[in-house]
Amino acid sequence: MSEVAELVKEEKKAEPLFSKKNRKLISNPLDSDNPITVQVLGICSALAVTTQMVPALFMAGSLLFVTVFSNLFISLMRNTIPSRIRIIVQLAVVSLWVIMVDQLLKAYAYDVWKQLSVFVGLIITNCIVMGRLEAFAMGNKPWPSLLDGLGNGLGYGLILLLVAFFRELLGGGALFGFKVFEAIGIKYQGNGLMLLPAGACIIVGIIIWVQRSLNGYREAH
Amino acid sequence: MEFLRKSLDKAKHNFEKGGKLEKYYYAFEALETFLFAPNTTTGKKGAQIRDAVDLKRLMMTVIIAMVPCLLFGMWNVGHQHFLALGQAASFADKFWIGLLKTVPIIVVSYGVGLGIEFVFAILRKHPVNEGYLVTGMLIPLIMPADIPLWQVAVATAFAVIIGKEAFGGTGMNVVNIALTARAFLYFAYPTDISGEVWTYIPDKTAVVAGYSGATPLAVAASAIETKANVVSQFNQFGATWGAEGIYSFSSLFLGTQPGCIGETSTLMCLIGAFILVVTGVGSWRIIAGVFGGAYVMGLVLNLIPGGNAFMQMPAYYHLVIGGLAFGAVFMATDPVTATQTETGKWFYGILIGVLTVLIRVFNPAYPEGIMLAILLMNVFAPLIDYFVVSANKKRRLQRATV
Amino acid sequence: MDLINLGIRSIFIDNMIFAYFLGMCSFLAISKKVKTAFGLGMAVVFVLGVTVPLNWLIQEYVLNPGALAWLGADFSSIDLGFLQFIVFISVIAAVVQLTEMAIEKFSPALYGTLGIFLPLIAVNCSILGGALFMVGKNPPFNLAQATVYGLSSGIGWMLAIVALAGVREKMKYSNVPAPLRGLGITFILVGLMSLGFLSFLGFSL
Amino acid sequence: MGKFIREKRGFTIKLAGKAAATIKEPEMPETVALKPTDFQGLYLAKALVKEGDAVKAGTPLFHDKRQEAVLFTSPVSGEVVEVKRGEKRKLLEIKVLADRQVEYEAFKKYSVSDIMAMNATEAKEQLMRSGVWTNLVQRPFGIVADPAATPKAIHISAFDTHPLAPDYNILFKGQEAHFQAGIEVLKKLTSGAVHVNVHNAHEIPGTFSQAKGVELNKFAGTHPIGCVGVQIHHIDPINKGDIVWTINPAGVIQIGKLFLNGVYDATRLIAVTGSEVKNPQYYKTVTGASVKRMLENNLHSDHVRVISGNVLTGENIGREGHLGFFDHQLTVLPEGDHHEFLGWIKPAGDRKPSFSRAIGLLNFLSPNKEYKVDTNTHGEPRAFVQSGVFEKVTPMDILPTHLLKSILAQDIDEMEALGIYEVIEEDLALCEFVDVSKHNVQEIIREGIELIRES
Repeated sequence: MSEVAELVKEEKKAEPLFSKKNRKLISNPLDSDNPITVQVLGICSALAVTTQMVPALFMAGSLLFVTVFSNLFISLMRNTIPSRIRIIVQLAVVSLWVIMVDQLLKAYAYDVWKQLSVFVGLIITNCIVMGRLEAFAMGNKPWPSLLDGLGNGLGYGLILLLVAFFRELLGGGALFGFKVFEAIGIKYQGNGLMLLPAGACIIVGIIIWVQRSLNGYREAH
Repeated sequence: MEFLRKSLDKAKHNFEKGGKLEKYYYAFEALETFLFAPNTTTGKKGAQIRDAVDLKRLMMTVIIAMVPCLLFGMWNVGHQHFLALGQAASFADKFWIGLLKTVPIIVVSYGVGLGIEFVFAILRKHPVNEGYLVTGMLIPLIMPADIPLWQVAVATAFAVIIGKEAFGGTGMNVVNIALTARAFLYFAYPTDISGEVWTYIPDKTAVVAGYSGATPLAVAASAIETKANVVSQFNQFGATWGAEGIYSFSSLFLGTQPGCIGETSTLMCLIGAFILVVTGVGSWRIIAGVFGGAYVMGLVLNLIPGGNAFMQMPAYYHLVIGGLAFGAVFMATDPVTATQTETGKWFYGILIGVLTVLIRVFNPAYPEGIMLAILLMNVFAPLIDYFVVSANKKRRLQRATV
Repeated sequence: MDLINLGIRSIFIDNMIFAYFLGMCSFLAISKKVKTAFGLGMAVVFVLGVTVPLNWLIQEYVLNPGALAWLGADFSSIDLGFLQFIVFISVIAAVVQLTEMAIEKFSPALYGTLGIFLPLIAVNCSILGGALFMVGKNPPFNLAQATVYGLSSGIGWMLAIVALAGVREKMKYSNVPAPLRGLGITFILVGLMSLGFLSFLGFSL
Repeated sequence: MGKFIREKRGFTIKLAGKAAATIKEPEMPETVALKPTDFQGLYLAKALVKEGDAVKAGTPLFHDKRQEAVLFTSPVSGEVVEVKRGEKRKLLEIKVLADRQVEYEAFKKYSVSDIMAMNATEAKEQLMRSGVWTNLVQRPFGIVADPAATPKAIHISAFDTHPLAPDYNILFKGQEAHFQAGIEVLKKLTSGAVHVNVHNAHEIPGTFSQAKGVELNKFAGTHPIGCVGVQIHHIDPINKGDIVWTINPAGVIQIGKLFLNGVYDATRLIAVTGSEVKNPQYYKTVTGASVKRMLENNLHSDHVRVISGNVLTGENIGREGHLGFFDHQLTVLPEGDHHEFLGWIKPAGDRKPSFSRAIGLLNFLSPNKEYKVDTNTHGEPRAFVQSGVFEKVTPMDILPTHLLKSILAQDIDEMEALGIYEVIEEDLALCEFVDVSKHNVQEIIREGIELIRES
């Protein structure tokens, strides 16, 4: 461990903590390299838990927690993991953190935990986590890995909340359970489609449409 | 005519390349080709003459085939209205009420849909396609008479943008656009498009005593609970409020039942089917497949021992209640979303028929099965084609090795 | 009859994709051609069919509160429930690994069509999801039910991906707006497809 | 014994202006042209003469740089007056001012027994040197036959179902000897059979019915059953790797004349047809002749389109143009460059021919009417909408829409699997006619073929 600490220290000297490169690690996943809308990872939960803002927020937080710490841990261990069994090791590390989140939620936010049902558990197989471990943490130092985890977690959370925002607002006329339209005196008829799986897919599709129209990203045909 | 032509010719250069309104070329083109068939001639090499038919004429044929349904639907809207109020009314009165309720929906549907078409045509620089001519008429025909107009507008916008333009416009969509609009309403605002919403009753307290707006499908579905014979339920329906016999087989066939504006009359749909089949515009394989599939599935359900009352309903009733006929004739035959191989059309049609009956009987949540059945088969149509095309390829390959 | 009912429900009504969005990553990524989609689908059917009953056994005899009672009275108070995730995922990873090796050794032909997909499957959330949903069922499944559930969930997943691949092959020729190409239009497509599948929602057999 | 094949799919377009059964023998046309563009699959046509050269019938005018042995020769004797080039100096046309009396290059003359004794190499040599070889078309792709190949069969379509097609009884009357000699030569070139395909309901010209040593196949049905590609599909389809040659009866007769008379004799009968022609009838002329004299004082109006060939596959050549190499028909139609008010919905009654019976199109009620048709496209290009009509006019086990889409997507494997080897433009020309979306189907097919050839 001390060796690793040394490394971290050295790196600190070499470049500032929030160098341009490191800041990019956080900002890229928010837009141009977004895990959901660009890398097509971790979509399952983006669709399933976004009928309302509250569970989406918790889900985003849980994933953020898991990516950050899994990335950090795998990065610390990266030189000692035999490559043949690395998937198993990664899964084990991720599972540990997921179990921790799961138990925490169960203890302190039982209602939300119930609502999220299996989807907390499914963070284990969320491709964002695994994907970042494989693509980044296995080959980078702990600090950038942590930042990378943070960035991707935030990028994921951003989309999750955006989807949940539209679904809850259009579907139920509310945000975080607060009846927005009623509050400003408009009688709003909730759009049931938004609460259905189909609505989630279509909203993600439209978000991609808008995002890519703005940032010019195109998929090779 | 001369004047019109001249003014078009005069305006044209503005819209052509380099003109100041170049951006709007396709809007202009749409208008111009609507007024005048273009003066383009065939190329230097290849076919020197072309068939007199074009997409617009094809679409018009479909619209004309829908006219009987539309006219009958207008009358029926009024007919059901006065029936619910227990009032006698003349033919003209009924038709007038229907006209008042139907025309605004048609206007909204065409207005919103064509508006979006033009915007996309200008933005994406492709010609305005004629496909919407048909869709714009289909949408009103599958709406309840009393649907809020803003919902028609939202549903149309959703269907055209998400269902069609996102896929690249006419000819590219995967699911039927009119059905997308209806499905949108069905899932977004279920209370306005299911249950007893089919009859236009401005004042709910004014209905005649004992009135029920239940559709035949609802009656049949409720028979599952009550275990009553469906046919006798049909025959008794309306007796308490002086409208006996409205669900007899013959009036169901004629279409004097509550339902979407255009889809109640099997007879009118058959007239439409006749036009489509004779003109060769609609696939008779699909139409026959849907009717056949539904009938056979009805028979199969009849045969299951201990089946519930709905399952025991004579199979031919399935063909006249709900929107089966309308769906079979006008929705399933949509050439873009149906299977594109002739063999595939049989599978496609029959599966729609079978699924419709299954959904009706086993899915109390959605008594109107035809719409969802077609939507589902739209999704599977490319797969059916895939297998038919693969078979064609395989024949060629086998031939080579022999 | 009960099992057939469960099977049909799991294929059409509780469809892994259209009802729960599980396994979306590979669903979206590997659905460009019907042939490959079919291969992946078969792999999912197989792995779900094996791991769900396997995990059922583990849940029943290891993880449930008091499940270890068969080891002796001393163990009857142990609740290993919190280990569920890690145990399930290990089982899945192991099964996938073993299957891959077995197929490679005994049936190279099958390996050609199926093998390449197997490594992908360990991280396919429909597999873990299938196991987790199986545990959450009320009333609890028996072994036969768990097997049927696993297999038919897989079949439902396969049906969905093959249908999507069919549509995407057809869409090769369409002129989708550039920003929507690829992922965007696929999302919208899946949304519309799931509307079609909604017709099964509420089916009572 | 030949086969008998009946097909229901297809569509006959009946046009006004059928050629009367009279033959006019005008004097020699002023100019005669040979156009490299009439031949598919040439890599680079290189002129072998220059303006001012004197040529005889059978003198080489150009050849392909990749296949220099196959010569394209002058149909008549005279003086080369123009070597027309297009973009990048691409050779378009070589024009010869014809002598009144044709002088022929001398080729070796054979007796019937000589022909029987001759070997394939010798036959090929004479064919290629004389320019008669270019009558042989190779499938797949519809290109000039490769002399190095041995086709698995040679097919001759002995009837024409195109609109206003000439009557083969008039075209090939009394040519038994030449035709038979041609067949004997062809038989040396293939490892398989020589198929002569006739129509069941037509009167079969003696030239074909008396031919010996051939497979005589009978067909029943409507256009495009006369297209040799469709016939091959039913008799002995082309698979990947197969090579089949086709040749029209005029070509066979030319071969016969070459060997029996020792000359390249390019004279042929053509039918001058179409609603704008005052006296539609047959003309005796030569391959590639200028059409100017045939149309002088022979047209109803000035605003016409002159088509070498038929209305489905022909080429607009203008009133002073020259016939295409393979064409035995000239069609003149009114031009259609006019707007029509609400033309897309105006009932057309039975004034316009249409395969469709869509609203306002009633021509299916008068099946025997002969139409006067102009060249208007009746609509504008739109996205493909699959309405199933392509399949109804394609009497083959081929899915035209899928094939076309695979070409548009440039998916070569898919094109192969869907049967691109079996078709050329003319086989799917009816699809172009009936297409409601007004695509140039034949152009797309050629694009696909070129794509395959390049790959």
